[in-house]
Amino acid sequence: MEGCVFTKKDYQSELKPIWCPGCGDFGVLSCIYQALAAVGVPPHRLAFLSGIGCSSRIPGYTTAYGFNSVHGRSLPMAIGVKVANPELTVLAAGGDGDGFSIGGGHISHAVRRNPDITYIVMDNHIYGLTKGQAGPTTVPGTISVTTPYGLSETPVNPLLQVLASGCGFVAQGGTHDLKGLTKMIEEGIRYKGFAFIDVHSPCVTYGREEDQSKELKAKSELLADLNHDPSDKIAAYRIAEEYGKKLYCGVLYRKDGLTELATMHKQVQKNAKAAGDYPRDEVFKRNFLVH
Amino acid sequence: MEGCVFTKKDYQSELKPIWCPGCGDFGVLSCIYQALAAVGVPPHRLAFLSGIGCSSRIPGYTTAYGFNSVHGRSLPMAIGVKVANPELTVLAAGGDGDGFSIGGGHISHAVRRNPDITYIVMDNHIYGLTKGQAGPTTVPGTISVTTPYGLSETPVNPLLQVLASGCGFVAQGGTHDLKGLTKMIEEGIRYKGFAFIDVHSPCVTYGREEDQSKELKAKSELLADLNHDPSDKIAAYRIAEEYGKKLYCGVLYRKDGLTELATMHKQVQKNAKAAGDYPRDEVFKRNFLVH
Amino acid sequence: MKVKTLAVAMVGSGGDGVVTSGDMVLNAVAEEGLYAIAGKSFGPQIRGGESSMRVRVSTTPVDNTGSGLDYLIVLNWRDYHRFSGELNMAENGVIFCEADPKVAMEGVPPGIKAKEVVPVEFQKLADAAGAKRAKNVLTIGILSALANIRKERFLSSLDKKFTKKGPEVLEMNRNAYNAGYSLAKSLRKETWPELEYAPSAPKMITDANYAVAAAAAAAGLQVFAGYPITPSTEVMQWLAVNLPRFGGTVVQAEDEIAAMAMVCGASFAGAKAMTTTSGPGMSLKAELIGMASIAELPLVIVNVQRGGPSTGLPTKGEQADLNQALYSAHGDAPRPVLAAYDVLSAVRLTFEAFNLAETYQTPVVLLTDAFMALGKQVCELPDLANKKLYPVSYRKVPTAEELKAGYSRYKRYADGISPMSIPGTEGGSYLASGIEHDEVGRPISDATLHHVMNAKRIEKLQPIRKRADLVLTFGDADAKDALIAWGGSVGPAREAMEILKAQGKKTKLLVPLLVAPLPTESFKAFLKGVERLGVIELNYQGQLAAYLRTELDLPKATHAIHRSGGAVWQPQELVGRIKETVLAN
Amino acid sequence: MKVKTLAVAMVGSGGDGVVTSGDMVLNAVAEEGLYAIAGKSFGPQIRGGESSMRVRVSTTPVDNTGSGLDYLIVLNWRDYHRFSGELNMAENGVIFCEADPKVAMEGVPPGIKAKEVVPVEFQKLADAAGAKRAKNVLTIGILSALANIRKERFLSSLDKKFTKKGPEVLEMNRNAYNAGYSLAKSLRKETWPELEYAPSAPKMITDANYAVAAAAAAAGLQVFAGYPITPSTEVMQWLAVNLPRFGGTVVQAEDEIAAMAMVCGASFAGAKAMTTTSGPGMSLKAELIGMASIAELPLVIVNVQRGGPSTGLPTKGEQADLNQALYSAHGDAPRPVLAAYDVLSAVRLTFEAFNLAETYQTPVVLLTDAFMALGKQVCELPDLANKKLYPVSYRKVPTAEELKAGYSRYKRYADGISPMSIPGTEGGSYLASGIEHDEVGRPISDATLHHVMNAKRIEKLQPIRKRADLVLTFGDADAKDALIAWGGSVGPAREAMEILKAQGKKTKLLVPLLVAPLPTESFKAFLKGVERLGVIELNYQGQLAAYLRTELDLPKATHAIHRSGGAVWQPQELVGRIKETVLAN
Ligand SMILES: Cc1ncc(C[n+]2csc(CCOP(=O)(O)OP(=O)(O)O)c2C)c(N)n1
Ligand SMILES: Cc1ncc(C[n+]2csc(CCOP(=O)(O)OP(=O)(O)O)c2C)c(N)n1
Ligand code: SF4
Ligand code: SF4
Ligand SMILES: [Mg+2]
Ligand SMILES: [Mg+2]
Repeated sequence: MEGCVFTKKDYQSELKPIWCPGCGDFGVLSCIYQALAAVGVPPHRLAFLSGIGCSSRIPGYTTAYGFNSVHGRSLPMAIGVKVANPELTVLAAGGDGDGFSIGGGHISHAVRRNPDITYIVMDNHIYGLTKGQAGPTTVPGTISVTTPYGLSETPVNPLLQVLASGCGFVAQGGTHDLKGLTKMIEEGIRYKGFAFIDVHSPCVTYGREEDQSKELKAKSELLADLNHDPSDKIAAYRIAEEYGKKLYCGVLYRKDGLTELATMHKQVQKNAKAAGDYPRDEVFKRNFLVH
Repeated sequence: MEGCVFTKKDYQSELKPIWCPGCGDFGVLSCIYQALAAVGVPPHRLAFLSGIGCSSRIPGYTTAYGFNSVHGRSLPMAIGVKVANPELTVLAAGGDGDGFSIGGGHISHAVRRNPDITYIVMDNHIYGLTKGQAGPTTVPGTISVTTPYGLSETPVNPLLQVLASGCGFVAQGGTHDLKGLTKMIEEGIRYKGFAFIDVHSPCVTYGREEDQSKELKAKSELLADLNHDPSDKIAAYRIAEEYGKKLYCGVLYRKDGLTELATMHKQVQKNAKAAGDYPRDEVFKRNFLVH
Repeated sequence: MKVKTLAVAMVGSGGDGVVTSGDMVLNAVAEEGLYAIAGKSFGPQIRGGESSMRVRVSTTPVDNTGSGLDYLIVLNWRDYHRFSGELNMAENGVIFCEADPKVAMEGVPPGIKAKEVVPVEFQKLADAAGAKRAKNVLTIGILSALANIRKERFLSSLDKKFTKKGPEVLEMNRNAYNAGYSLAKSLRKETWPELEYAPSAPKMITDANYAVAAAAAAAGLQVFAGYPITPSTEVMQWLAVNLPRFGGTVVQAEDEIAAMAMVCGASFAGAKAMTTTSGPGMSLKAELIGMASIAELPLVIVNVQRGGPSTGLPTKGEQADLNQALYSAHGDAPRPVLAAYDVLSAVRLTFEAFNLAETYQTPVVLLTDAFMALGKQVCELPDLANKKLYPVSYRKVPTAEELKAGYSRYKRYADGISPMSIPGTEGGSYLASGIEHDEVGRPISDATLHHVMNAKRIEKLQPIRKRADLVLTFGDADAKDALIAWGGSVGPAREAMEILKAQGKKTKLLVPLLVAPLPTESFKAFLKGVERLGVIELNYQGQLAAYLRTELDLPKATHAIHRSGGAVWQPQELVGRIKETVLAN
Repeated sequence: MKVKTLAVAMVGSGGDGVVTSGDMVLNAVAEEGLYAIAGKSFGPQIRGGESSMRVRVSTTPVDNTGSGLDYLIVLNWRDYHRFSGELNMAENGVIFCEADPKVAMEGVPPGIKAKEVVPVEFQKLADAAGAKRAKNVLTIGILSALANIRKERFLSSLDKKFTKKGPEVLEMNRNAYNAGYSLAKSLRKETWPELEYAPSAPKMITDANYAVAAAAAAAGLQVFAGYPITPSTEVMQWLAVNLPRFGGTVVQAEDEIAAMAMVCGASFAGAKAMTTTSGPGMSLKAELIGMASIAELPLVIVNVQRGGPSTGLPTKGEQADLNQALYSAHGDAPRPVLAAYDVLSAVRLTFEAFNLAETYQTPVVLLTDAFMALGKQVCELPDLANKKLYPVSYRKVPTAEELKAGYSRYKRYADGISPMSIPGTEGGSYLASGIEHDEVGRPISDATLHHVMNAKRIEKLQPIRKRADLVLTFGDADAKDALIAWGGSVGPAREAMEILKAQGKKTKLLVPLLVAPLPTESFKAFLKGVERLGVIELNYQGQLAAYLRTELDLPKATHAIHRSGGAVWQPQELVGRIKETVLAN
């Protein structure tokens, strides 16, 4: 199967998405199909982990080994998979609530370990599945079922957060530009290490007018057009600071050559074996028998 | 009692700290006493929340209303207190493990709400209480009981993390300069909003040689001496990027006038009352009786 | 045929307005002073998709959706299938269904169980009445005629609802209603059931989520923190709008752990505090519930139970979180557990939860479920001003003398309740912690002292067992065949008991509103002379039955009557189960 | 007086080398081929501070630290007080204590319970022997003479330990040892106990944490994820060093939830996976334990129980997490629970935990406690090569035919076990989730199907009840007075039974290594003819006793014998409790 050519259809499961008609996540799903096909990942060698949310339903719509786990835990789930089998291509995905609210504590630790995982957040600035509560990236002032007098807390800035964690691949896209998004996801999958992509994926049911595709298109600018140098971290911070105001699409920051988790683990195994190698059955004898 | 003059002794409880002789946390405790005295906080109007760790024992050594809660939850605990009684002066404190590992998910959300709380992390780059495991800020390569072949993960950068969350007061200090630290804590307490202070507080028992006071002193530089402008966020990012390499002491970033949580809540109450005010006993009649 | 209670349902697609129709029916019923209970079901889609609504109307208070439907309106057969399990017909049930196969998507399924199936071209009729887009109002007309709910009531509702949309819209809706009404009147047969009632004072409409939220506000809730989770989110949503009116504050936390920590902090700071969640969030809160136990923090945790384990069945009810309510968290950390079975019990128990929490300085768990949380009830307005029915308690704080004498937060008094000083109080500072501590609050690790402090915390809760008023009993006190049911199983169980009575089988029923600490004396009194017992609940394992055995000697012939959740018990289903078990020889 | 078992202890300050002494004694004992068990206690300080160590030596395997001490060495009376509860003397116990009040900090406390108190100037004696800094070795000399453990053994140990430090250091330590030895020989009386034994093959020394870690490695553990927490951290620490040798991986997670999620992910990916923690971490894992249950993930969770609730008593053992092990997590999510009582049972049960997990595709909880985790045992080396004693199982994966026929992850087979396809397998892709699902893995919300899937998951575990080999029984099979004990209570209970037997009271004892699902048939067989029963455990509420009632009819005269943890049971203490309850009339 290696060397085969895959098409979108190879990644499409028989489950029909139950997203609202027009939901941005349809677009993200299709970009993921395309990106996987472009990279040529055999579906059975793909593990796709998510949390809970509308967006987190996404693994079920693919032919991957999917896991729609619990709210907020897609990243440690994905790391567990990758640790157990570094040969698998591993994707993690979910919503802004899943990723930056309940799951927010896992991001910087995923980054620290740098597993070769691509993490796609479908950032719709709202809790979709639970029907429209303000979320961590909701714009201040928004009136929602939990902020009836207008949201007062300032939003989380996912780009800044992930950049500040030291991530080697940080990108921003949106469903207004599926081609660009596909490329970005493809690049993320190919990137050796932890790749983060924040995708503005509109919630047509609970989202604000300003966050819908049409508006996204209007305010979007391509980083490529701005001659942004993705190796310039301070420039990346500057761009990231604009999150939610401007929509700069593309790779904000990229640094290659960071040690991957699997490499770290292989090195540890090498060191350990060098320090002493013996059969499993002798473990008590070697370690605990007095002599 | 308002208008009274307080001294260090007013904040000192009868519990004798059980930290190892020489532990940096003694210094932090003493700076906190001094800073409280300088601000003139009446001890019974002070709530002091922590998680679990050597450092988290600190509330017990003060005459505050203290709460040594569970691992990683000092911030939401502190927010609960502040929400219930905005009149109290609220401190939160704990270790690097408590704050950036298990509690890491709470920081950006504390910042979003901007409660008037001062959060002091005693960053010793190790898990002290559990006897020397590598923690989130441990330097790569460190050999510890859980990293016998050397730590491979890159550390969390607390300063960057908190800056990236949008915090209006970010400072760094160390126990090598108690005077500077006292001032910083005092400034943090006086700051209206969420103030974060990362304190390099050496663990004399499990810490590296390089993280002890003497070494801290050697590599420390005062931001004041460098003419750093704390209102310049990009400059703050630059300095924060040096965390763990250089030790720039002082306030990295300060922005005043951010809306405090208590103000947000007061506004909501005002809006709600304006939308309709009636006695509690009528709540069912007003809301659910058909008419 | 005149009846006192009657169940109707409607099933259709997103555009069919099924839910709106249900709400209009409920509203009319409440205005007529009747009682009712309603349930809704949806497909997995967030928006659109199939839905069904079910309303049971009654001249007396009603707390369960009953067994079979008297009338069912099927706007669309394809959607019917998803809910067929929930839409079984009464023996004499009549189905009105869309006759036009293009609109109905499919034909009448073969073998459908109903006394009569009446195909009607709803859409064409609506069109004919000049009410193309008011098919749902036409169906309301049908239901109103079938059930015999006064026409005037609906017409005035339509007035209220549509006047502001202009005379044309109003006219269209009135026409649709009338068309449906006339049609049904012309079709209905003598043998079909219709309500016999006299209008009375209007009732309230609410569900257990709003009931809990409003009761909490009334009971003095000051700080609420929560995280959205189906089916509990409406509690937070209602409070977000309303609690600030009373000077309270709602914080949407970043997760359930943070919400629980905020509530702990708020309680420590002196506030009446509450968090609400469902199973997954409840699991996350376990560690801090244990902390609240050892730190003796008064606070209320509401679990709106959904189907489990894990994400399970988020929109359906189950009673499978009892074990968790009783036993989650490590260590010896028992806590009072209350279980509501309908809207009014939820109101009462919310007050009780705060009172127990404040009086005994303990976390209290209140259990409701998705069915009562998402399904509305039409019932009597609770008289909150009556402080005998709805008392409000506050925690004990140290007196000035106690403070002067040197304050010990965990001092042992005979009743185990130590005054709790509130931050801000001079002379009352102390260290709270999750660490075992002495009376002052100092950390300790001594085994003997640990036992003494465990005893303090656990024995202080024992007097709660005496709350005989938190145990309800129904039926013939001297029956030898008895039932115990809790939570959402209570309504169906009570009705099953009545059906059995009508069949000449005498039983009685006990309902523990207070599940822990178990009011053992009340149970013993009830079980005296009982020879056969059925314990009824909606979970796979029979969790209450197992728990009761830990505290009581149950009759030899005790039958655990239980099945997984996802659908409510139907009284007739229970009658069958009771006959097969308790009443079998 | 010649004896077969003997307990010694030492208490002192940080600088006194109490712990090193204990280790040296243990080492010598193990080399002599004797058996032993040791416990340590520390003050709350991380470094320095007071400490005590306690060693019980025996000619036959020993799994509890016994009742009273035969010999106690007090280097410092002030430190003694902190541990006085743990350092009670045997009836004939002898205390050697520092005579110099400056060194001892205080004088001999009045009313101390010992047959004799022998004041000795340890420090001065050491000084005199030219071994100022080897006071602890001097005390070893004393113990060795008192207990009658061969001098040669210690001297050769000193050689091994100090040769590399140069002849002077070695000489100093030999002198210290000899000085202590001679002193004790000269003081000892005929009536004082001394061991009678013949040296035999050396034994191993380990504790339950290392036992679990090493057994897991041997049982095929591939991915370990954990978060440090006392008293479990040593499992992770040992594995961090050793698991990579066998190609496995250890990840230190950011918290216990992440650790649990990693283990779930690893299991999904096909690896044998484990996490270890203590109570607070266990509470945090509840949600994901439920997910592992519904997603049918094979994995092992070890809870090294400490005193609770909440942070509780982090360094002390308790058996108060049983309810949590059985019932945490929302929904119907039962899981096998195993309980070890000593090092060797921990080894065996670690293998069993993996085997049950893999065979039944379920999370499995293994309970140990702080006492066995932090206290060392000298015991027989387990023969891992014997695959009958230590079998290794693997999960069922789909066959090529099954994959070809169209793979359904949750297909229902008669035994409820569906083949689990491993990512990377062509044709075996599926969606795992915490959502209720059909046989294929598709999300569903139908009540009937939910019940069917609950049944699949819960009934598949029932055959485990038949594992009679996971129930141990001791004592007279026909005794009418019986005991049940679990976990850390087993050793003391067994010894209590023996003491009672010596006093002419016939009892028997059942030990459930498998606590859930309960091996009811084995219990019933054991309980046949039993008239009086005592259920022994170390928690405030009597958690096992309550749980047993949910599954069994216990004798009318059943006594729950329990108290909070923090200190182990002493067999004599249990004898007293058993006499007051089970054996009282
Ligand atoms: C532990 C837990 N808490 C809460 C929930 C309820 N819940 C499900 S999805 C969700 C948030 C959805 O928002 P997001 O992650 O942004 O995804 P979206 O639906 O917007 O794609 C919440 C709060 C849950 N399932 N589990
Ligand atoms: C839920 C939970 N997990 C783990 C622990 C164990 N634990 C206690 S303190 C600590 C970390 C201590 O490190 P840090 O927060 O840096 O504080 P320090 O002791 O270094 O001051 C850990 C892992 C715990 N008490 N609770
Ligand atoms: S609710 Fe929003 S996010 Fe969810 S499916 Fe609908 S449009 Fe998409
Ligand atoms: S272990 Fe380290 S952090 Fe803890 S008290 Fe000792 S020196 Fe301080
Ligand atoms: Mg979202
Ligand atoms: Mg630390």
